[in-house]
Amino acid sequence: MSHSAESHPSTRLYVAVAVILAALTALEVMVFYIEALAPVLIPILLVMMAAKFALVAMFFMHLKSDGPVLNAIFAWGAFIATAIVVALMAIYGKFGA
Amino acid sequence: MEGPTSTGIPNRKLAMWTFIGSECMLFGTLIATYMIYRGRNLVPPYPHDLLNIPFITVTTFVLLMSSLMMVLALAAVQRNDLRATKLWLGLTALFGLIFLGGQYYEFSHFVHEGLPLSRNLFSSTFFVLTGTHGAHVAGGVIWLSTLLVRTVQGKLDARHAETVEIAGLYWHFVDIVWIILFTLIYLLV
Amino acid sequence: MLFLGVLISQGCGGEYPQSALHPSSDSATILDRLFDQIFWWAVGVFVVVEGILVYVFVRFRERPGDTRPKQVHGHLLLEVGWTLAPALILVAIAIPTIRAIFIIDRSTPDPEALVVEVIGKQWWWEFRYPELGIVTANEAHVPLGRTVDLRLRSADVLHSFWIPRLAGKRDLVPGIENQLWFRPDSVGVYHGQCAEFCGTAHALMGMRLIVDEPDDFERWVRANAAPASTPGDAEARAGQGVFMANACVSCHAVRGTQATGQFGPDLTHFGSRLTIASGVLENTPANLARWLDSTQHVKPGNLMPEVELSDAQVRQLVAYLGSLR
Amino acid sequence: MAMTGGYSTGIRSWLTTVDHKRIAIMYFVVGFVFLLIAGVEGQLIRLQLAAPERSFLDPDLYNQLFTMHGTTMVFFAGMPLVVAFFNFVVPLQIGARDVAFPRLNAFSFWVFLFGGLFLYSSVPLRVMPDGGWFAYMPLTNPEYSPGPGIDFYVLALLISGVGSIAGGLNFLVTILNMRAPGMTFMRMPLFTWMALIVSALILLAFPPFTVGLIFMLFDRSFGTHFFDAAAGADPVLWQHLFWVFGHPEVYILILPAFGIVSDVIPTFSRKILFGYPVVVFSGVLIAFLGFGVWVHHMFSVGLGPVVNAVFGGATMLIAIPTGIKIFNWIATMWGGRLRFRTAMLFAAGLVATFTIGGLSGVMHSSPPADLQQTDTYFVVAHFHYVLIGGTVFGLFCGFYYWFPKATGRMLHEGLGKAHFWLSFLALNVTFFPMHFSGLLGMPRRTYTYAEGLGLDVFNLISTIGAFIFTLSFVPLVWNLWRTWRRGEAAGHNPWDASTLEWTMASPPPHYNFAEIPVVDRRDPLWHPYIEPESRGEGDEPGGAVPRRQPEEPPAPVVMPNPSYWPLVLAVGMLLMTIGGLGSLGLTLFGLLVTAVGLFAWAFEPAFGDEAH
Repeated sequence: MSHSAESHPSTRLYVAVAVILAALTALEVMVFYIEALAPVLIPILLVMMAAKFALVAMFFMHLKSDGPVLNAIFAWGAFIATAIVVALMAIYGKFGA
Repeated sequence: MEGPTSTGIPNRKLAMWTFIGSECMLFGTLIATYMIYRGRNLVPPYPHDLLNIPFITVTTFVLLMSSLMMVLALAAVQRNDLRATKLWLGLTALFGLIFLGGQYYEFSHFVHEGLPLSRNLFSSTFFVLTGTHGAHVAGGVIWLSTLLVRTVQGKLDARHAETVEIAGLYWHFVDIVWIILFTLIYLLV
Repeated sequence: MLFLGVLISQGCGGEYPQSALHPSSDSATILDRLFDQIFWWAVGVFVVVEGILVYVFVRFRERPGDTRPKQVHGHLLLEVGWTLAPALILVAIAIPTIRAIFIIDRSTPDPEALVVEVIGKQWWWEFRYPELGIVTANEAHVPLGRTVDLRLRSADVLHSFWIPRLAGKRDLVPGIENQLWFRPDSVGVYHGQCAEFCGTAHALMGMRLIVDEPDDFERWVRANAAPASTPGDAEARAGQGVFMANACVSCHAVRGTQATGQFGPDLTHFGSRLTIASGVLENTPANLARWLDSTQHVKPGNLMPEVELSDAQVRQLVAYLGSLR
Repeated sequence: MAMTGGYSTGIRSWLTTVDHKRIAIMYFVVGFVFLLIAGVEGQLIRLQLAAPERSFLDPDLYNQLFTMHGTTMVFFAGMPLVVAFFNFVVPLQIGARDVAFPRLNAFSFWVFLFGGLFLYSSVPLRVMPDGGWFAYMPLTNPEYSPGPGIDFYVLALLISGVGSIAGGLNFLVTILNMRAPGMTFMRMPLFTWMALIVSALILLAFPPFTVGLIFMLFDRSFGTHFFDAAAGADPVLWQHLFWVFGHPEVYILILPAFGIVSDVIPTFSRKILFGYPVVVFSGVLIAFLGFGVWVHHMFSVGLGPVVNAVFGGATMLIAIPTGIKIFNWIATMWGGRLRFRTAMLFAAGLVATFTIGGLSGVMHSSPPADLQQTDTYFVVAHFHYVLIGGTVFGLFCGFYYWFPKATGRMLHEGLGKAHFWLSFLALNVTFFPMHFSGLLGMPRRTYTYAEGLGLDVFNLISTIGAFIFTLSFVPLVWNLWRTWRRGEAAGHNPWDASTLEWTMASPPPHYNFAEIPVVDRRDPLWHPYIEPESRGEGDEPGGAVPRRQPEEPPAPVVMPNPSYWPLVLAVGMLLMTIGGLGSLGLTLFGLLVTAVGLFAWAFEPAFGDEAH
């Protein structure tokens, strides 16, 4: 492991993102085991999941700096996929009742 | 090779992103099926009998960290630091292998506990969903290994950073999918 | 073609016993009225669009000496116009549509409805009246003026219950109980058919729904709730013997005898039915003999095994089954 | 490969070709053959139904025929013909030398071809699939379909689906990335626009279908329970997965036809497209909404009033952008100088007949009304109006339009017009009566119908129409033969069209453009007409070729190398597919071949040396 790599600004950013990712994962598991949070478990976990998703996409996959075309392609794919998952789950009565 | 492109994005990189957009639908459908069939098992074992969350947390962590290794490999090859490139590429592939090992252990444990593929709805949806993800990880490991070999052979350097970047995009996407699966399958039981 | 359409909608329903355009129940009437509304909107749009098209084709065809026409990039007001016009027509269609959905697609509005269970099987229909203790096949009787509440299930693959003059389709899905209701408004024999592809004999999975005057229905209920009568004449008695001694009993039930098979249609009152093999043949002795002789020829693919029978045995069986009234 | 302007010939050059124009020709020929085969299947179906209670076909054979007819028409005739046009036209329209990934393009073709051949190998083996092109579970599970027939369906569609996704990826990247300098999105020809949209549709629609097929494969081969009600699953999930794909698939087939007529109508009206941005965005909107309407194929399933109302409403919305397109085509023709050459006849025929299919579509967007229409001949009428009056007419329109460009020869106009009028007549005679037979109570997928239902005369008329259809291919084939013998030369731009493909020789040289053109407007070849004040030195009406800036030297021509590896890779996948019928050894061997092909492909140089 070279020293120049450690001091490189982007390297520091990547490590910081990875630390946040690891912390979020630990937090997710902690939340899972805390009985008191059971009623709000689902929203908390989904928010943390989305945060991790966004961190990887924006920083590791450079979407933040890579321009609108790639963002659009990924966003459309992810959006339509999510919409269909949600629609199917709704049809099968997976939300509420 | 290829000239300037209309969007300024190299063809192969655009293709990888396009492929990733399409993969969203593939995993989306698998996830939808898993979610719809959750709780509809008629015969045991049930998910909460088997899912080992501490264990999966460890392999999840390994896969997350492999993503860090991957960006570090890209950063290294971009500044033509081939020694670091080899190190980070190798570690990424190794972490991927560890994750696969964990999955192999988990699968064989499930089968041993009486949950083969065709046992019930949980087994069918679980194995196909996580198995598809695992196959993607395995493909990634093979891809990264060829990049590593080519770096060792001296055939891959800063001029081929785009190749590493594209492999990295794939790898991170596979990681993102796992972020979702980890939450949906293991934590939202 | 409009002429043809008018011709059909004014023709007598008797010529089209399976027509969606000749409703004979409240439910089918709702669908038909809705269809009529949409149909006339569509005719209007058709006439306007095709009229303009023909005009354009004639008026603007190239003539000798024509120069290049004026180039037009677009016209905002026109675009807005032909976006709004269809949108308004769609709203006009959507309002009655949604009203009809929430009438048709719910479970029956009538707690006094006659409940009939329908079980789709490859390739026939079983009808059960849980409140009346009746089990029959391929033909159901219902009284005039009372809402019928169908509970639809499948024993094997997907089927779809469709008696066009009484109600729209509803699928029979394994693992799910679907509902369908209608209140018939005239006495008659209504033809229906499976509408979801279900394998080899899908085309021959027909049924009849018979709407009776309430008195006739009561008579039918009394007759059909009773166990099978013992045959009077000798040939029919011999036929009963043939029936009980052969594989028939392993699939068919005749209540009141030792025949209790469940796989095939209940035959307790077979003789009173109008058709054989779910609507394929009229129920006459000759047709019944033909059916017993070569079921696979009459209804290819059907699941009734060919049983070796002598001509005399067939005659006896025909007499027996005919006596089950 | 040296830049000679000519092609190398011989079988080998075709097996290894990566040239988009040659791949287009192969797609077209194979797709056309499948169209004829599926047409014969349709004709046989109509023969059986000519009169009530005929026994020309036995029920099992009939079920196999309508399954093969539908599956072939959609996947092995419609899609390859669409892709043939993508291949030939798109690179020429955007000013590119080839597609973004020429070898991937060849691979797409070979796996499609192998998928089709694999499906049809079930014919001599007498095990054709018989579950319909929709293959609803549980009829297609091993309990109710024990033979290998359904496996042929599943595996053939899996392998050809790989080719479709690869093709979608290729064309999306090609159109986004390979446009000539100055060709902005809002300067792209409409056909290219629709190709872009359709590529995105393919990429997003095929994965759910692939997943469904894999579930089905697992249920059939490994005893899983994805669609088994007895295990707590819901067989209706298959319908969801199928139609999440199946409805966008309809737009995959129709939007390219819309694109073709959006290029052809302006050409033969001598007027630029009316409302270009509106036509583009209505196409985008149709595609987008296409993902939110799949349940309208399932209104009779019993999903409840709310679901049916939502999806019925979404379906109605699609009528709006579709109507907008039709009105803009009419406005384009309005005030024009309509030249009714064969291509224009097909375009006009599309506008006229697609309108009918669109209107019957609105009728069953209303869920209660649909309960009387779904699964009847009314729906059969609807989608044949859409798919023949729309897709097939659009494809024939494109065929007559670009044939001179592809071959350098003009087709005979009289025979072309005979072809159009016969197929226009056939379409209406065959399918219009089906509206009536459907509403009068004739369900789909029935090999016979009873006397006395009042269906006889409508069915007889439909069968007569089918014969006219068969007849309509006579002038087409005659025309091809005649043109092959003595067709007159086409020249660069026989129709006086406005887009880049008409700037080059017919047929185009294998490198397409000796110099990549610079584009500075929509309809570049027409700009002297559109804005006379902008006419420059040397601009001839109809011959305005975009020029390179004189101070720049011409860029070198670099062409992709021919390669065997796409074929090898496809063969590997074919072996895996055949192995999927029950031979693990063959599957593994196929995997090995695939891996070898993949590695050899990755390490083979994709492009040749520079040539001038």
